[in-house]
Amino acid sequence: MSAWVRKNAWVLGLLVILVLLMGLTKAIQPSFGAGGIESLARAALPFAFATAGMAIVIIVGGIDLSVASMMAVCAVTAAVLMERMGGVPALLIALGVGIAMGAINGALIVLTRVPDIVVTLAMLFVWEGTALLILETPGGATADWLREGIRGFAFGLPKAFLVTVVLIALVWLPIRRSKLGLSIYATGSDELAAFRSGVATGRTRILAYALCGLFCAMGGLSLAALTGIGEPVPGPYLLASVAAAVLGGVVLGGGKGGLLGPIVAVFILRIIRTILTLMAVDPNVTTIVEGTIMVGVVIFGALVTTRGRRTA
Amino acid sequence: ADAHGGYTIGVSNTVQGNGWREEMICAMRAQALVEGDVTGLIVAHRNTDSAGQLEDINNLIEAGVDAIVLNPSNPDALNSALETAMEQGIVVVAVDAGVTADGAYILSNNQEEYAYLGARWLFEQLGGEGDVVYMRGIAGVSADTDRDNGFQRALAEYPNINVVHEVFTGWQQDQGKQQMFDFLATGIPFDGVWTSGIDNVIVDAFLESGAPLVPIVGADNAGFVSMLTEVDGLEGAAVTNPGSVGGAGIALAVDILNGNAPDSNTVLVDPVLWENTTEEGRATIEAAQNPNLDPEWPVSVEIPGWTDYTMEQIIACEGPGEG
Amino acid sequence: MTDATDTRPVPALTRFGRWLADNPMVPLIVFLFLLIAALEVMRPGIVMPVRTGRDGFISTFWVSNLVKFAIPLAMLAACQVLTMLTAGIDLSVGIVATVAAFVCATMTSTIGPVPACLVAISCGLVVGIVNGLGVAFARVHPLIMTLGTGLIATGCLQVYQRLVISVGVEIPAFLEWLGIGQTWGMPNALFVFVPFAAFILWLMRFTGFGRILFALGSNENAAKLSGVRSWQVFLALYALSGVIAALTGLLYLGMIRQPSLSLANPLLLPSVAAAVIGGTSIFGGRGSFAGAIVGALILRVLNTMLTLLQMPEGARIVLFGLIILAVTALYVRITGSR
Amino acid sequence: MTTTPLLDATGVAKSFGAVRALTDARLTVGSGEIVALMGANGAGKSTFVKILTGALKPDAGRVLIRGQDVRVGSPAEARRSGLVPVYQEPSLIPDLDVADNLRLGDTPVGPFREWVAALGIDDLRLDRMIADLPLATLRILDLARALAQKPDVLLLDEMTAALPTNLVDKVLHVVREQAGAGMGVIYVSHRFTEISHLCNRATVLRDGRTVGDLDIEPGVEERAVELMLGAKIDLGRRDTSAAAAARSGTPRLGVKGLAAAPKLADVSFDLHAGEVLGIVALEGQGQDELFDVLAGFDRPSAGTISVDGTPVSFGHPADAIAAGLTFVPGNRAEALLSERSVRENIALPFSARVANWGPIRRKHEADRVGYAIEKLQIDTRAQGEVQRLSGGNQQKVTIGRWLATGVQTLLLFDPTRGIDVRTKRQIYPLVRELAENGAAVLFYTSELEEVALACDRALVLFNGRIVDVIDAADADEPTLMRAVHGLTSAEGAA
Ligand SMILES: Nc1ncnc2c1ncn2[C@@H]1O[C@H](COP(=O)(O)OP(=O)(O)OP(=O)(O)O)[C@@H](O)[C@H]1O
Ligand SMILES: Nc1ncnc2c1ncn2[C@@H]1O[C@H](COP(=O)(O)OP(=O)(O)OP(=O)(O)O)[C@@H](O)[C@H]1O
Ligand SMILES: [Mg+2]
Ligand SMILES: [Mg+2]
Repeated sequence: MSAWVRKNAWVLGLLVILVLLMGLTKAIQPSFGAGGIESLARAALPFAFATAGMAIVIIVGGIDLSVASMMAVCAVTAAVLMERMGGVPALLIALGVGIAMGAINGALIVLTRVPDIVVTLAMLFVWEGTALLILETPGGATADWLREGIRGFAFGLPKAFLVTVVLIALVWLPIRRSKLGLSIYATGSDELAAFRSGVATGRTRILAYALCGLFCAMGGLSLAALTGIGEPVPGPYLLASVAAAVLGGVVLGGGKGGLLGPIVAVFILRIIRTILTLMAVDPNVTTIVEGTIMVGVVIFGALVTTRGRRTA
Repeated sequence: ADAHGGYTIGVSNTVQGNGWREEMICAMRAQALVEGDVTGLIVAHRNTDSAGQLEDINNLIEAGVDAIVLNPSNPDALNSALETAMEQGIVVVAVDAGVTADGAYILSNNQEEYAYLGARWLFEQLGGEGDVVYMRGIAGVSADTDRDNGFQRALAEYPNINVVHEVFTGWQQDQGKQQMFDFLATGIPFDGVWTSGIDNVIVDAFLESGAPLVPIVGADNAGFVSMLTEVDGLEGAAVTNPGSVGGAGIALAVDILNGNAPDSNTVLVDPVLWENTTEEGRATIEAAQNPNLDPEWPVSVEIPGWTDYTMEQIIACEGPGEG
Repeated sequence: MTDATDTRPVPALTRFGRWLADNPMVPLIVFLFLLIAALEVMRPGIVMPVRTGRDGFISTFWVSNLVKFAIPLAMLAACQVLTMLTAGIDLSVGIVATVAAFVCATMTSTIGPVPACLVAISCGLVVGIVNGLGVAFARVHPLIMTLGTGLIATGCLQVYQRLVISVGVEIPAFLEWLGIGQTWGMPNALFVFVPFAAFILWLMRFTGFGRILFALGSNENAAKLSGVRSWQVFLALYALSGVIAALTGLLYLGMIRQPSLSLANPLLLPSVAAAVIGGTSIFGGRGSFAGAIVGALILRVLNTMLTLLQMPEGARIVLFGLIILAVTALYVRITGSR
Repeated sequence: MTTTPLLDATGVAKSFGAVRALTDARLTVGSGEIVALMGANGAGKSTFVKILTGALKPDAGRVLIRGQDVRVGSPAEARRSGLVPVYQEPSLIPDLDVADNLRLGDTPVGPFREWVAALGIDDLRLDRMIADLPLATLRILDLARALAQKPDVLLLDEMTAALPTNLVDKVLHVVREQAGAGMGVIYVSHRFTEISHLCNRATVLRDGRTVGDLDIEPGVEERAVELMLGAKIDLGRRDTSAAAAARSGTPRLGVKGLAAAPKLADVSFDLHAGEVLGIVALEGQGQDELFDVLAGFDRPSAGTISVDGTPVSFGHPADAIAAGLTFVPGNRAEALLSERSVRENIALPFSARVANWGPIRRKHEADRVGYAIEKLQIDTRAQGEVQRLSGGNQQKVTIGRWLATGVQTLLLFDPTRGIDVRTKRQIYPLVRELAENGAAVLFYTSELEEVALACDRALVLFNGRIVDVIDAADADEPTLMRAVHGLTSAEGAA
């Protein structure tokens, strides 16, 4: 039990912070309740998916700077297709497009041997341009059921929250426990040792990026579902997803962390914005607060882990 | 509605760090200050997309505001949140651009007209024929699309006008300037320039490169307007696109809250064109100038009939309960 | 017992490959000229105006324009090259440059041009020192650290700008002279850039500090073993990077003459790209500022090309990304390193 | 033996850039056979093992598995063909726990547990993170994982180097048992005792070439050494009487009660100017910790260090350098900037202090670097990047760095690891010369014969303590060998 607690201390700490922040919100705004949580869950939706994708590529030892652009591509793809065909095939195509884009990123990294950060920086432009080519101006439409699917409650929980958790769990849990998941961690942790343990590290890398693409597709679809249209301009998801992944305990460099921590971190970051809005804090100060939290938490994490290592 | 006789108004805006939007926010603050019955103003002001604006609007709803004044990132994308707001009796006013949600009030700068007015003046100035450079905003953004519609409408009316270069400045000063230098470097002649608000750096590019000036259409940004009077040989026109429409939005929201809703849900603030080729136009420009203003700020800091704050108040940029 | 060096004869092609690998600037410069040639083919007369009757065999206007806008990019790329030498990166440079420009433009009228510039530079210094402290002591990844300080600086800038709305903007005359003036057909910015570039090249090659940057990036443990205290280096490095970014902001202010709140932000990603195209390794230990300068020129030519190309905006952006990828992939292939 | 061998490799070659690690390596192993793969450091043993198990691609050569020509493209394929290695370096994933590491390699857990127990570790929990486990345990886990996969041929690369004696015995026992049951074993080791107890046959590599196959029989050591070294090289003898006289007065380096928990406990010795003090020990007896503390990488948990009689305390290697203690680590990859030039590598300490961040004094630098290069006869034909130098020359660069700055106290940790005999012959006199010119040298070596060649006396470390001090004149290999196994004190008591 205590070993389990120690292993998951970071995530547990985050959960405690989240609960405290919820309490704080309630204290500031006594009327904050189910409706507030529901809209919080909806706001977190695209961030959660972007962060899940980012976390996976960071775990495999890379980084993907093109997540926001891939989300835009998937959002416009879905919006354009849903105007013309059934929602389900359009949705499947959008997911396929996401996987394909991620796989292309991964394959380019493995084949060209250019560092991840550089490849995905270039691909950031490529996918951004692609989104504009697909849809020049915001438009298209999203299927009603998609829009309704993330609004309101089911089983007493916000649907958006269920969608986030269920989809990420559905994709990640089976993978995490599988050989592929282990290979992802192994490659990120020590690529040479992984290779010697029989892991096909190149293929693992490509699959990890493809998974990131899949989550970006979900993120793009949730953007389309939220807004009802497709917007070709990438939103502010890149930096937010790196920040949330790192806050969530995923270590830049690879091999460490999971998806639960980053998802909790996404909710924390969202609720902080809610709190700052409720407190009518000057929006410019909000930016400063967000930056400070990002740096502060990482510094704190670094201090805690080095201390832990010393005593261990 | 507030029982204690004071309203809290929420503001949502999705572009930060652009002079026009900063003026809009300051106008909102100043107007809220002078409206006696506004006691609180919550500003959600950051760079984000439609999904982020949805989040901000929902947060404002949670904060229990009486009205929301927003500059929408997209006319169609925000309906879910706006409808929720209106269901709860919150007054919704969209400024600068429209929204399609039923029941929302729109106090919008007419972007299509903005582009049309300026383009028509330019084409007219060229005698109905010639080559123009068309410098747009950000690809894929609603306001840019609206303006493109207006521009194309004008273009259709002047079949002998030919667009030799079309480019997106990203509403970035440095990009616009570099692009103009690139056009000048090609040596391919053109007769006029239409810009989507990145304007004085374009004039600068001509002056710095020593290229002969051509007619230039821009917005009523302080820097460009002063150039219209100061730069010798510059023929140009500024189309008003007042950021102070934000202040007007606050005034409208308060009116509605006080039961004085206008008859129509939509009020279009039509742009005005100030050109420096006639005596009359010059006089208007001279009157509008304000050398102390941030050059990115539109000089039309007030909208007569709508806003009540003073110049000092908008520059102080403080809302109720601040400062 | 493997000191047996390979003595088989080497085929000519392999030899050429090795020569290229030892002189990686050569393919880069060749690529730059290919791009320029492509531009000339696309828009005849832009580079060589013999036919259009403009000045000179090579258009000084075009060249000076190319050089002028490449300068701020190259200066910010210097920040990336220097930090990447130690396997870092500085994502706060765009915002720092913007802050410096804005602060200088709004303070000149009240406290005079020189103090205003000094205040602007000290803003860069402060951000740099904070970055350095985070990287050196808390061991925060530079990516996160500089991202965070960038956000904080943005917020501070926004707060500050509300205080100075009515102050008016004044750009120091010497910055304007540097930014838009010309001497012998070349931009005056070169008066800053040439000494700057010489300084950076000198710093990297001929000073102890430069040595240590390379050393820290190629093997931090070896540097430690030799008595290098890395925190001192990180602190100095990021402070220097902040100062360079602030200087760039001042120069850019003189060039654009419009201190917007996002003035230099669009230069951030291109500055990383310029450094990478120029052969600087993101993993540290390898980098060249000369390469970054060529990288900046390549990006500028590419921008001009895409601006002049009549095609949908989306296609322009796609092409931009693909060319960056192609150049770096080629580079990695030629030098056989990453 | 008339049956087809399990594994038969011929003509294997492999180059890393200009370094030819293997030129013509050959090896066979049959069922139930334990073949020792021997060779000097850098002969190519590990490279050979990696090629046989798919971790490296050979440039040339043929590998027959049970007579079938098989391309082993990856470690996974090798495993499917029945070849399972334990590499010289631990190959478990640090950020996964034991159970996940097993699943990654499709290792059955039940047999793994049994093997772990059989190898002498009773209390292993499968949810422990690899990063938290000590090196010796990792080696055992590596072996247990390999055994659990029921290999046809087991390849062990210096498996026992990092193990305490009790575990070594278990390992040898298990390996012998498995061979008895028909497994083929390739056993890489530098330890003759192990080889003569365990192996049937020895294949000797020299300069990447298989130079002989020997049956293990009494007296085979001589022959093996001859094969490993090529021509018999006379390493020379030395007169140690002069140095002994210098050992008086204030020591250059005084160490009292030094401890670094948990590996090093209560070490005291004096090192005088003009003296070369050897340290000998098996792997993992605390020598790494001793050098780390003296070099300023770690703080001691107890004890004092004094330099020229003044107590010192180091928070960073820079402090140690300031006190004149300079360190050459055993792993040259730790010490070298592999992509930088020889000159930069040697001159690195010149620029380390903030005061020296300014312009490089090129003349001074060229003089000092030139001196070091000449003194060590570093082959500078490929000086543009240190990684293009041969291993021996790389090693010389790490020493040259401190030669250029001027040496007071030199901490050499196994300086001849991975370098050839010719270079070794240059290094011993150099170390002597340094001492004669007033330097003090602490010299850890894993090769026992070096004590007699380079040192004045040797301290024997066992289990983190000094168990014996042996004068160079008495330091023949059997004496040292007994001492490092902790046998001297027992004998002395007896
Ligand atoms: N600080 C340094 N950083 C990198 N390389 C260096 C440095 N100093 C010298 N070199 C390289 O080492 C080699 C030998 O340089 P050395 O100083 O011995 O020649 P030199 O004749 O003094 O040089 P120069 O003619 O440039 O003054 C040259 O290839 C030089 O480029
Ligand atoms: N990846 C590599 N790149 C360059 N050279 C290498 C590489 N791996 C090994 N070498 C070189 O190949 C030679 C043979 O190395 P190998 O590790 O096979 O020796 P070994 O016989 O196992 O020595 P030891 O007894 O020290 O383990 C050495 O000179 C080594 O420096
Ligand atoms: Mg070796
Ligand atoms: Mg080996």
